[in-house]
Amino acid sequence: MEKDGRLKTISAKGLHYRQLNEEIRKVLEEGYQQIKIMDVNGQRYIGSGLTFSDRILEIYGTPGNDLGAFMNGLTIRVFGNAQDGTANTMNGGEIVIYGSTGDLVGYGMRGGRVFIRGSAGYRVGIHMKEYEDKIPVIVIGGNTGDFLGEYMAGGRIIVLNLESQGDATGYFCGTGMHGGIIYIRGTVPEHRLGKEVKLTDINEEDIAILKEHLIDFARYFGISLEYLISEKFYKLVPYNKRPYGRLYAY
Amino acid sequence: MKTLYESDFIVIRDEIRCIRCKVCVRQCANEVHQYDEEDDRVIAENSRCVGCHRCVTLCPTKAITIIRNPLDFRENYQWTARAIKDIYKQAETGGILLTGMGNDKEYPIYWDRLLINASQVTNPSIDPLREPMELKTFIGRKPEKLEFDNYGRLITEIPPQLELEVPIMFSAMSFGSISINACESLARASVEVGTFWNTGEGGLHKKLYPYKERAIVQCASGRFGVDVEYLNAGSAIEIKIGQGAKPGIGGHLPGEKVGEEVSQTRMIPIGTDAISPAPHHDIYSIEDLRQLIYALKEAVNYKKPVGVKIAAVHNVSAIASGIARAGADYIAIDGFRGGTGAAPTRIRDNVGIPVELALASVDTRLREEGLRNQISLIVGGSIRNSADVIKAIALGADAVYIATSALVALGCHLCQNCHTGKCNWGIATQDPNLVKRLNPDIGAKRASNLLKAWSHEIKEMLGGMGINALESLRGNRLMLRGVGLNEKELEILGIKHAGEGI
Amino acid sequence: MELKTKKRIYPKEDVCIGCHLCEIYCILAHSGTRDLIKAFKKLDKPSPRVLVEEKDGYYITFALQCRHCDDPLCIKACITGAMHRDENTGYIICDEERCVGCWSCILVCPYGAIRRSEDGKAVSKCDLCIEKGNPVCVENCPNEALELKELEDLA
Amino acid sequence: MRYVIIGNSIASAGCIEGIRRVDSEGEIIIISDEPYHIYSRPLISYWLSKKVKDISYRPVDYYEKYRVTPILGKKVIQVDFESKEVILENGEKIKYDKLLIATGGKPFIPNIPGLDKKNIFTFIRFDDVKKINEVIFDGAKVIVIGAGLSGLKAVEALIKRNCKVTVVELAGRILGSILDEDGARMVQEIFEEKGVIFLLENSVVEIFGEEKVREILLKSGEALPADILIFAIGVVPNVDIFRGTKLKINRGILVNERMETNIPDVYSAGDVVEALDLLTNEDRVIPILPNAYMQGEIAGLNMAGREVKYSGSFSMNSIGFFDVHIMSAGIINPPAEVEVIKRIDLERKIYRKLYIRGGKILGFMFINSIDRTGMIVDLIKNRIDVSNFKDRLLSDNFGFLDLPKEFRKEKILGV
Amino acid sequence: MRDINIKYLEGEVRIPSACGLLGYINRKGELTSGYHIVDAMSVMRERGNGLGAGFACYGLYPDREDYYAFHLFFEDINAKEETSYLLYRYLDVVQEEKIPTRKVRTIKDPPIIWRYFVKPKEEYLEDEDITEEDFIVRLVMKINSEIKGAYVFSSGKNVGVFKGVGYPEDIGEFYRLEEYYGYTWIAHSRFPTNTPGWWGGAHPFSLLDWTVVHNGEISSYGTNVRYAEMFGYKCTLMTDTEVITYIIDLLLRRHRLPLDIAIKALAPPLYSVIDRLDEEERIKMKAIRAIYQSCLLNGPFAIIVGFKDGIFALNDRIKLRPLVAGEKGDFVYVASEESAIRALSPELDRVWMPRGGEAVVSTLEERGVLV
Repeated sequence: MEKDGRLKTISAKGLHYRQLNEEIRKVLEEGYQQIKIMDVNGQRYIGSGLTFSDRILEIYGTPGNDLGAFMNGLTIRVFGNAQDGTANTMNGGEIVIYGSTGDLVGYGMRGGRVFIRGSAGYRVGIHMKEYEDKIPVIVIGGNTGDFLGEYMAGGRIIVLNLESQGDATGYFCGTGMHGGIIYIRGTVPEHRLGKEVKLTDINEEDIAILKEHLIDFARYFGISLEYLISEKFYKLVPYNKRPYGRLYAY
Repeated sequence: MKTLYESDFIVIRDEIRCIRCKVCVRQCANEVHQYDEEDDRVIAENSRCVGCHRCVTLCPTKAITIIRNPLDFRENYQWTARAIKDIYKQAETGGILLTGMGNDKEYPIYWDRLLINASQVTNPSIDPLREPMELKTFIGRKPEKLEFDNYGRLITEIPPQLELEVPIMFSAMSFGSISINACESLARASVEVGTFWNTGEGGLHKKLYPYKERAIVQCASGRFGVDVEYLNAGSAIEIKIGQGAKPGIGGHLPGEKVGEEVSQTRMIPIGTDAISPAPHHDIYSIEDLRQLIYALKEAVNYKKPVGVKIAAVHNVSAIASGIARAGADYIAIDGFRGGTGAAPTRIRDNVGIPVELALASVDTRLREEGLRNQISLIVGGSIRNSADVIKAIALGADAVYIATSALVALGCHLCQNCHTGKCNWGIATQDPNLVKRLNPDIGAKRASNLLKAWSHEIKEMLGGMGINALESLRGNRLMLRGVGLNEKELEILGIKHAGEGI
Repeated sequence: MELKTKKRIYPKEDVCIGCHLCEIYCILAHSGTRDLIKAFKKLDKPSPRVLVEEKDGYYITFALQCRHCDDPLCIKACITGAMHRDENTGYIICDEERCVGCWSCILVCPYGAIRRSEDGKAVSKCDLCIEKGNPVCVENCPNEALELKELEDLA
Repeated sequence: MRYVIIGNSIASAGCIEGIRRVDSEGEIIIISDEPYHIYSRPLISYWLSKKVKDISYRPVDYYEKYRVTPILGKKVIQVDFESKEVILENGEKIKYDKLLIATGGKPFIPNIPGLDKKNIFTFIRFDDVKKINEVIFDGAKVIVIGAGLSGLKAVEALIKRNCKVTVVELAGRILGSILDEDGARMVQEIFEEKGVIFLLENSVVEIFGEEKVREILLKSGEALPADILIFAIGVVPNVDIFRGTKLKINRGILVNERMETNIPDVYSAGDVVEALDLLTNEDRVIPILPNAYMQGEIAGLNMAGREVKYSGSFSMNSIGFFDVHIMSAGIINPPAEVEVIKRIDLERKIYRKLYIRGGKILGFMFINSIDRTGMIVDLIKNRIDVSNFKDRLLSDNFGFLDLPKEFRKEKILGV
Repeated sequence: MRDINIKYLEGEVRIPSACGLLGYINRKGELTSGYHIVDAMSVMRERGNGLGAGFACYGLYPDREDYYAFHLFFEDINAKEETSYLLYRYLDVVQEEKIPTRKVRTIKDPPIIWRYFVKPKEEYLEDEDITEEDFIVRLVMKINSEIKGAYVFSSGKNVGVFKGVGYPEDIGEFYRLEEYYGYTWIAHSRFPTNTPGWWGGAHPFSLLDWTVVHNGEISSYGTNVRYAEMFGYKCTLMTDTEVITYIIDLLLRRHRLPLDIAIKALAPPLYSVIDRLDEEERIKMKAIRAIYQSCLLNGPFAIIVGFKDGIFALNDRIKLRPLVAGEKGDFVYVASEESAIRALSPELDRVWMPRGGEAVVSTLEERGVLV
């Protein structure tokens, strides 16, 4: 279909999520490049399971839970806040949230990126993992709640703690973590860390990684990159890949 | 530290029969047998023997016998040898005791307290060899009723169903916990017999894609190998909440078992632990479960049934009712005798309830709430033979899941050492030297033979009951009678005692 | 008169478990006794005509016996005529009475499937158990890693 | 169709069997000046040592079964290529449609004074050993001239017949065609342990005696008493009757890939022809038994109408003396730039040596470590790059698992 | 309902039995006397043992055709009073009377047999948003399961069931059936395996205008019952006939399935047959089997079902019980034995043996065909 580059606007008003998502799927299959969804309020699973790597969904309003769950390639922009479960088990694509999100961002996420201008809730990045060229990334402009990166096995989480309202993360940060890296702009007190992680300085390689993603963060949200990297970053990495290796008597 | 743990088994070799062919030496992954060149003898290190019988089976002259170590502790009803030895082990390692397979303690096996009816005179038995006998079973959500238009055409949209030719499926065993050849054996048997196998939470190995039409793909808390392609590959999706062998405990595939193939399938780097904790951290409530059920349905555009597997626990009927209301297409209930690749021994032996009671109470509860027809019910965890299957279906199951039985068909000797990864039968291992011991051609044949044999037996028993379609047994508890059960047990099971008429 | 073998054994290396039972049963089959224990207690027990390929530290093994080639170099290289193709079966058989042990066949066999007998007097090679019917290595492989294939009759 | 074969040895058998694969009707006539049923020349030493009684190459009913008319004990004196006739010494003329010349090799005997004495033999034909057998006795002093393959096989047989044997060899080492110096020394020691005396870099210059041989004079000036003298210096193509005809001959008869000579319908095979050496890429006489058979078979197939090409070969030998066994193939005396890998175990008398160039094996010699050598020969033949596993080539148990997986699978599954 | 002299009662135990069935309809709606069917049943005397027989007649109450005719057995007067209280409370009762009987030597200890012509009180229907039929069903279930000694055995409009313990000819004489006229008659003779029989347990079994006679013992009973119970039916009798009636009521009245589909649910084609159907039919049949799996009547049975518009007769899928059909003019007959049909109509236009699972359906012409 010759609809490349064309924009379609849908109103979500009064639609059940199943109707809305069916409509989104249909419009994408028709070949529209960009879909503007107005009046979104609580509809779940937007973008769930979709593979349309060069398309953009723009959401106005408050999308419901599991935004972009199992998503495989699509760009979603949320002009507002998102709820819980954003990017659940996401495999590819990008979600940009101009507001904040609820709990459980990027659960079991294996690929793609999530940018959040504001803060994120509890249990962000649990079970994040990486495989071969798939390295998922979550960048959070504000701070996060407890259990950040629990059981994290791969990927990158960057917490910027802009407009600092206190510590960048909650308690039990990185418990059970056995892979991946959490970057924190500024630092976080030891007592907030899980016993499987350590706080260390960053190196050149880390700076390269940070820059790669912060350039986009800066561009999306109109913040200067210089400002973002003006403060020192620390990183959290696991002590070892096998946190529970010696727990059992064979 | 000097161990106080004396060996569990003793290897007895008949020196006259032993021809020093060294088959046992080559076959024992635990390195029990060693050839002594100097004396031209094969000797055994008993402490390493797990009693798997690989050497016994392959010894061409049948020169080997394995016996339980007759060494007794002083007789003590409370302090059994097992209790004492467990303490030695923990005192020596400081670790959690791990074991493989399901609960082996002396809890009542309700299957064995149930007896099946047969017709005599007043209605005829059916001869299944010559007359039609239907075992076809549909797993999936059913509308409460059908609607037709004026031309007799079906209007009601039927949700996706799994169509089983036999009411027995292979339950979840991940590639990682079992070998690729074991997976392939079961997958191929499923294709051959017309039933389904379950990927477990380990992802779908590319070698198994040819059998994906007969696969149920599992999604557990670790989300290993889960992406859209995977979800769309199988014929159904199963959310794993719990497992009968270790309710409330997650899965943990140690890094040493994550080799290249497991790594690709689970989509995690080689050598990293694959940890699936008990909770999905996106499910803390029944409404969260509903959220995941519908997230999965959305991800596959409502084309596959989404089921939920739970362990049989005390409040199972209420949980099942919740799952039915949360929109699941089927509920799989796993009893506490269900197997596992590795479970903390104490959990395995003490947590959960027998699936017979769980099944009966779930079926009853769902009927009381008028939900039973809408959702399918699968039970697993302890099904050993076709009579167990018949009893499960009469108690109300739509189909059963088998795993331990399937592995036994493949050669498992229940040595309960799956967690060591040194399965001499090529089943619960990733060591390529051991994996190849299970020839998938043979495995597929053995597994399909088992299902075919059970099907024949089920047909015989159905015939005896005067039933020629399995659905007429489903929930037909009048076909069961209890023996040696107390009133409460009979009440929960919803059956009469043997000797009571109809 | 174009003769070819009608059967050939193919190994499946993916499922060969390296137990060497093929060799053990081969020894039995050519030992003149029906009892394994007796066969192995004999001082002049025959050497196996099947060979398990294995290598330290490597997980693949497979058993190999004479391929009974369509164009057998061993027959061409045999200096006595002992190595010949059986007219009925097309199998390549060595007449051990006539073999003088020059090992020319070993020199030319691209499969290394011909061995010297234990006593070093004559060649020991797979005869597909021509006198027994089916090859015992195939029948006794516990993992079906050897497959006897009937080949198209090209005669 | 009438096929005529001159010669009654390995190449001829190959030819007969080749023809019969295609043509079961045509008439086959085989002509030989030897009066014997087809026999195997390498077996004569075994006959002499009494290891075998029968040296037949094929069963007694062979001619009958293959419907071959043998004309034995009659010498061919001429072939008329124009009229397509073979002329026997008794004047008989035999027409042919297709002819195979498989006249083999004849012993080379240097021109030395005293050759007319009795008890001087060559070591090629059955008649040679029959005659030797008549004259040897326990303790007989036998001089064998030539420490090549047939000479040493003669020595082995003679030792087994309780003779005292001295070997005279022009070269500085024995078995120069198949072994290097280290290997040769190792084998020589084995003979010496049996009492054999080797006189290397030496030769016979004159033979003395009345009726029979009594003594020989060596180039070194030494004189040796001798009851029997055996020349085993080597063979040359037996082409005497074709010299001067239009049949093209170099050292041996020249043939194309189909083993056809320059004359239509005339083929040649065996020790009498020059054919392609795969390793040097030149035509030369490679007088080894497997070649004779294969060339005969190729000739036979082509004579009967099937188009088959000879792919060439290279020198290879398997030979044993007492309990020591030697195998070698390809180039034994290579130019300097080749890579050499070797393993010597003097105690167990094991020797394994290979020459490699450009990743490919050029030649090898193995002593007492010979199992599965055919696989190495096959690597040479198929020009397989062995760079990745060359160390394993030295192992006694080199096997298929040392080979690249693809090659292995193709080899085993794709026969 | 309970008789203390009887140890094994329907409702407490399941009683397997064998039977003789007979039914016919006049498609023009012409009424015939009960005399004929009573007479014809005697031909199949061997199929019963005198422990149960019964009849259903459609069209017998033309003057009260808008009212539900409740036939009840009362064990004693208390039961009657308790029931009457309930009936008068929920229903408008336009008439009540003892069902006329005559004394028959072989009929012993009959219960009190009474009939009421009733309609649900409008106020209850409005209050509860319930259909008239469901209201009646609920009330019947309530009486039968809760009132000791009372049993409603007929509850349809312009239909009446007459049954009891005895041979059919005795029951016919007892109820004076020759005095009733109907366009459809159904009869049953019973051979229960225990003694003695019980009046309520005799066939036909009836709910609303469904009347069912049944020969057989369905092995799927346990499954069928637990299914019916999910929809509020109370299987108090533990007889096959009872649950068959409820399932028919459920499928046809409540789920509004077309008659042919409902029949497929009761006796669906085998999968080997389904697999050869065209795709649309195959999907439909599989859906019927999947969704109504618990309605499959499995095991031997032959049933005749009466309803206000006609009758249908059905065999199990592999025909383990006898069933024969005949036709003469406007009459269509079904029976366990041809002889019973011949007794009604010696010269038939056509006689045939329906195949297993294939229903014989016959409906009143003026009402049109339901199928």
